[in-house]
Amino acid sequence: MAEFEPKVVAFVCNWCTYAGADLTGTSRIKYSPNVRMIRLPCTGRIDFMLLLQAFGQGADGVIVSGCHPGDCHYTAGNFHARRRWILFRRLIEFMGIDLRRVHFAWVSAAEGAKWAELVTNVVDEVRKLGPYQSFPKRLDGQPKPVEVA
Amino acid sequence: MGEQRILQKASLGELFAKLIAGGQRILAPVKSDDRVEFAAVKTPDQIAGDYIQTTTSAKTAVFPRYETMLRFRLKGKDVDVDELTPEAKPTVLFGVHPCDAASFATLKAVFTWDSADAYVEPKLEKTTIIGLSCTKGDAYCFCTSVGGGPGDTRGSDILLTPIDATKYLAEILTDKGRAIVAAAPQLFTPANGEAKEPVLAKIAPRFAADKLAQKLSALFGKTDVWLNQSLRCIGCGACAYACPTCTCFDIQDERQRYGGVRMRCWDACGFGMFTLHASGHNPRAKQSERWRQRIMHKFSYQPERLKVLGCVGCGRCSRACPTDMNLGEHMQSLAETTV
Amino acid sequence: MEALQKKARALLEAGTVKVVIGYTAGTDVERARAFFARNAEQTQQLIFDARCCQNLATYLMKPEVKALGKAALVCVPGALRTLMQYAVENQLADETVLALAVTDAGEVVELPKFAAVEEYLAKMPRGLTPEQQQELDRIDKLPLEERWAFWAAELARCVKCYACRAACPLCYCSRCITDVNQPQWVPVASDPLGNLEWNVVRAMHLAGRCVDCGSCADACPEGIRIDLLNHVLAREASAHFGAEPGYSTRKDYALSAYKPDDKEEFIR
Amino acid sequence: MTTANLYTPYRMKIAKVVEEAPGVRTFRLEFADPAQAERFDFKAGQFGEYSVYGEGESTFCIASSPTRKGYIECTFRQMGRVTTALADRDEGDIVGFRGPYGNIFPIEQWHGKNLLFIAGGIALPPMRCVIWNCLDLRDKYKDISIIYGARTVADLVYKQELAEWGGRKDVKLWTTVDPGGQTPEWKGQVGFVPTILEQVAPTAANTIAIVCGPPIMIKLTMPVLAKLGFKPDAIYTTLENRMKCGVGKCGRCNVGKVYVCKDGPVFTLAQLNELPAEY
Repeated sequence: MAEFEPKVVAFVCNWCTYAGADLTGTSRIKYSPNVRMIRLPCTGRIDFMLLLQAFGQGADGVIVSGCHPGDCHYTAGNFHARRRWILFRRLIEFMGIDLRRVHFAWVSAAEGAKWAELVTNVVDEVRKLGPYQSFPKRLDGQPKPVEVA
Repeated sequence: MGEQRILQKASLGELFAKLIAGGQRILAPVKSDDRVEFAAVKTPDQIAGDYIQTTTSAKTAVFPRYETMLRFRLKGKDVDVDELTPEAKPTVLFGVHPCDAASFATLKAVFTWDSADAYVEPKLEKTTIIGLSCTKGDAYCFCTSVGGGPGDTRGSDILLTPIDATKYLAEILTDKGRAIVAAAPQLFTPANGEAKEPVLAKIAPRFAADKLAQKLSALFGKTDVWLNQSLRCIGCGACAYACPTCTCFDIQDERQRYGGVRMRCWDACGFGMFTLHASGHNPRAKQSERWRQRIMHKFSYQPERLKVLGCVGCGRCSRACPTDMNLGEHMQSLAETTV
Repeated sequence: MEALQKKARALLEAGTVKVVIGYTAGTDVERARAFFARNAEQTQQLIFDARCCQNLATYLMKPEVKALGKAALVCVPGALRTLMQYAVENQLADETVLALAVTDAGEVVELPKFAAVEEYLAKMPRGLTPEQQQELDRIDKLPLEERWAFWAAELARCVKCYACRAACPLCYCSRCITDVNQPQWVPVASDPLGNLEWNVVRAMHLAGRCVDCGSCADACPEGIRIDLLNHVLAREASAHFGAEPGYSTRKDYALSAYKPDDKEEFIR
Repeated sequence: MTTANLYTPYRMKIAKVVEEAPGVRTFRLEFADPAQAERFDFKAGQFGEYSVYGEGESTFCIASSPTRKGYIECTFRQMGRVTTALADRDEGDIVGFRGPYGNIFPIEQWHGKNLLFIAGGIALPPMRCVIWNCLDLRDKYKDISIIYGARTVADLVYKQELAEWGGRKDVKLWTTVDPGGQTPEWKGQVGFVPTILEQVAPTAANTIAIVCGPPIMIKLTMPVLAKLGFKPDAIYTTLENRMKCGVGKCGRCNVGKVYVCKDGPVFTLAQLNELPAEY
C-alpha cells in the first residue's frame, strides 16, 4: 500500500495569505503539494462551516490563514474572524474533533517563506496522524441505509 | 382472534435462537439511557421491560430516516447512474405494541396504493410482527378512540399477551405468524381458553374516529378552531418524526464534485418549507393551516382516500411535543365542537 | 397563582394587553404548557409553579401570536433574558410587550420597560450553575476519542426534527441556514455528517447570544444534550470577551464586536 | 425484487436548447435509450420530474405535444437549485426524467367544440402541449382562440410559435403585455389578461375555456369567464403544487383528499370548487 498522503485544505484570504503563497511560488520555495487552496475575500468571510464541509468531503487537515492583525484589507475582518475561531476551536475541541488537524495562521503577502513552512509543518503533522477516518463523510453513493439497530 | 397457544417466557431465548438460525434479524425494544428504542437483539434479556412506548416508532424498520436511492458519477456531459435498492432483510419485529402493529396497515396503504414503492414494499413483505399487548398506558394513549386497543390483533402476525409472570398467550394470526410457530412448534403449547382481557391496560375512549371523520370536512373552514389549537405549536417536526404512520418524505441529492447520491428522508407537514413554491407562494403559509393539514390528513383524507386511518393512538407525537400538543385531547375537543 | 390570575384579568379587562401568554396545566402532572389567555374568564386557567419552564418569549416571534395584539408575557428568568437579547438584536421595541415576573414569594411584578427587566435581572445569579460547570468539566476531561464517541452517540439520535430550533427564542431567522439550498450548507438527511453540521451550526449561531433558557434541550424528543454545546460556548465567550448575554440591552453581542488584543496564542 | 423502481429516471439527452425569455428556456429531451422512446407515451396535461444529477428533481409539465413522437420538451424558469443547475446544462448533456405523471386534458371529449386558451407568463407551456395537440388534430375542433399575456414583451415565451399561431387562419390569437411592459414596436394588446378577455368577449356557447397562469391571474379571470356565461365544468385549469415524488406518496401536493400528482394537475373549476381553497 502506498504511503498515506494527507489532503489538507487551506482557506486563505485574498489580500495577504493568497498573495503570500504566490510569493512562495515566485520565490521558488518548495513546499508540500498536499495542500489545496481556496481563496476567499477575507478571513472574516471564512465560515466555520467550510471547515466542516472540507472534513466531510475527505480533508485530513485544514488551514485557515489571513492578514496579520491590523493589516486587514477591510479594516477588521480578521479581528472578527479571530473571535469566531476562539469559540469555534473550543466547541469542536469539546466535541472531540481533533484540533491537531485544524490550524490557524496569519501569513502576510511578504511571508512566502512562512507559508511554505506552515504548509509543510501542517502536512507533516497530519501525515503522522493518518487519515481522518472517524469524521463522518458526505454521502458518497455507497449504499448505507440507516439500520434501526 | 386466531389460533391460541401458550408460549413460556422462559422459552423466548430458544425461539430467538431458532429464528436467528433461520436467517431472521430480530428487532425489539431495548433500553438505552432513559429511552427505549427498537434495536437488533440476539437474546430476550436484552429487551426492555418496563416502558410505555419506544421513543421512535417501529416504522423505521421499513421506512428509515434516510435512504439512498441512486448513485451517480458525473463524467463530462454524461453521467453513470446506479439504482440502490437496499436488500430487504428477513426481520422479526418483536414486542411491537398493538398501536405500532396497526400502523403497518397505514404504511402499506401509502406505499402500495396505486403503485408499489421499491424501498418500503419489499421490506414490508419480509417483516413479521410479533406484537405484545399493553398492560399499561398513560395520559397520551388513545388507541381505543381510533379503532384499536391494548390487546388489538390488527397488524400483528402473532400477538403475545403476558397473562402472568411466566407465560404469554400467543394468538397466531397470519401465515407469517404460522411460519414463526413452525420454526419451533414445540414451544407453542396448546391453550386452555386463557383470557387476555384481565391483564390489558384500561384505555378509556375519548372520541370516535370513524364518526369524527365525517365531521372534519365541515370543520375545515372554522379557522378559529384550528388557530386556537395550534397557537402553542412552534412548528417543529417532532410529532411527525415520532409518529408511526407519518410517511411524508423529501427527495434530495447530495453531491461531491464528481458524484453523489439521490436520497430520500423524512419530512414533516409542520415545516413552513414543506409546501412552499419556488415562486414564494405557499398554499399553507400559516402554522394553523399546517396543523389543520396534519389532522385532516390523518383523520379525514387518508380514511376517505386510502380507506385507512392515519393515526393509531400511540400518543408518541404528544410525548415528543415540546409544547405538549396532546393529540387525543385535541381530537376530543374537535369531536365536541359543534359544526 | 391567584395573584397572577388576578393581574392577568385586570390587564385584559383594562385593555392594557390583548393576550396574556402564560402557562396552564399540561397532560401529566409534571408538565405545564403554554396558554394564551385572551379574556377574563380564561385567566382562571393560568398557573405558575415549578413545572413552568418553557421559554414563552419564543412566541413573540410567531406571526399568529403577534397578530393577537399586545401581549403580557409570563416570564421565567430565561424569558426575561431573552427580552434583553431581543432588544440588543433589535427584534423587539421597548414597551411593546409587558413582562410579568413571578417572585419566589408568589408576587407578580410588572416589568413594562426593558430598563425594568434589566433592573429585575440585576439581582439574579449569573453565569453557569456549578452543576453545569461540572458537567462541562467531566466531558472536557475525557480523552479525545471518548469525547468524540460521546458526541457521535448523542448526535446519532438526532432526527433533524428541528425542535431545538423551533423552541429557541433566538432562532428567529425568517430563513434558517438549513432551509437554504444554494448551496446546500447542511445535508438534509439526518446522517452522521448532517447531524454533526447542524448541531455545530446551531451552537455557533447562538455563540455569545444564548441566554441559557434551556428550551432547546427540553424540546429535543431524543434527549440529546445539546445544551452542553451552548454552555461550553457561553463559558468561553464569558471568559474571553466578558459576554453576559441577556443581562443588559446596552452590550454588543460578543461576535459582533472585537478587541485588538483578543487572545491569539493558537494562531501561528 | 422485480418491482420496477418508480424513482429511477430515464436518461435523457438534451437535443436542443431554446432561450425563450430572460431566465426561461426550453429543452428538447431525447431518450438516450431508443427502446424507451419507443415505449414512452403520454397525453396532454401530464407532467414529470426532471433531474440534474447532484442537484435534485424539479416538477414541470411536458410542454410538447404527444402527437410529436420521439422527444419531449420542457420549459422552465430559473428559480431554485434545480432549475439553476438545469439552466447550466447544454446540448448533449444527460439529465433525468421520470413520468409521465398525473391526469390529462380530456381533449377527446372536446371534439366539436370551440376552444379558448387563456394563459399568463410562464404558464403557457402546459397549454402549449394541448394547443399543439389540438392543432395537429385541427378538424376535430371548431374555433380555437388563444389569449396570452406576460408582464413585458421580453417575458413572452414561444415567440416563434406565437408568430406561427398568429399567422394561421384557423387560430385567433391575442397577445398582450401588462401596461408599461410594451415596447415601441409592440403590435399586440396592452392590458391584463382578464381585461383583454372581457374586451374579446368570446362566446361561451359550446366553448371550453382552458386557463393557466399565476394564481392572481386565475383569480381575476374566473369572474370574467363567469360573466361571459362559462359554466364551472367548462373551465379547465392546472394546479402547480410543490411535489417531490410525483406518484402520490411523499404527501405534499394534496389539496384536501385530492393528490394533485395523481388526480391532477388538470381540474375543472367545478372540481376545484369542491376542494378546500388550499392551493
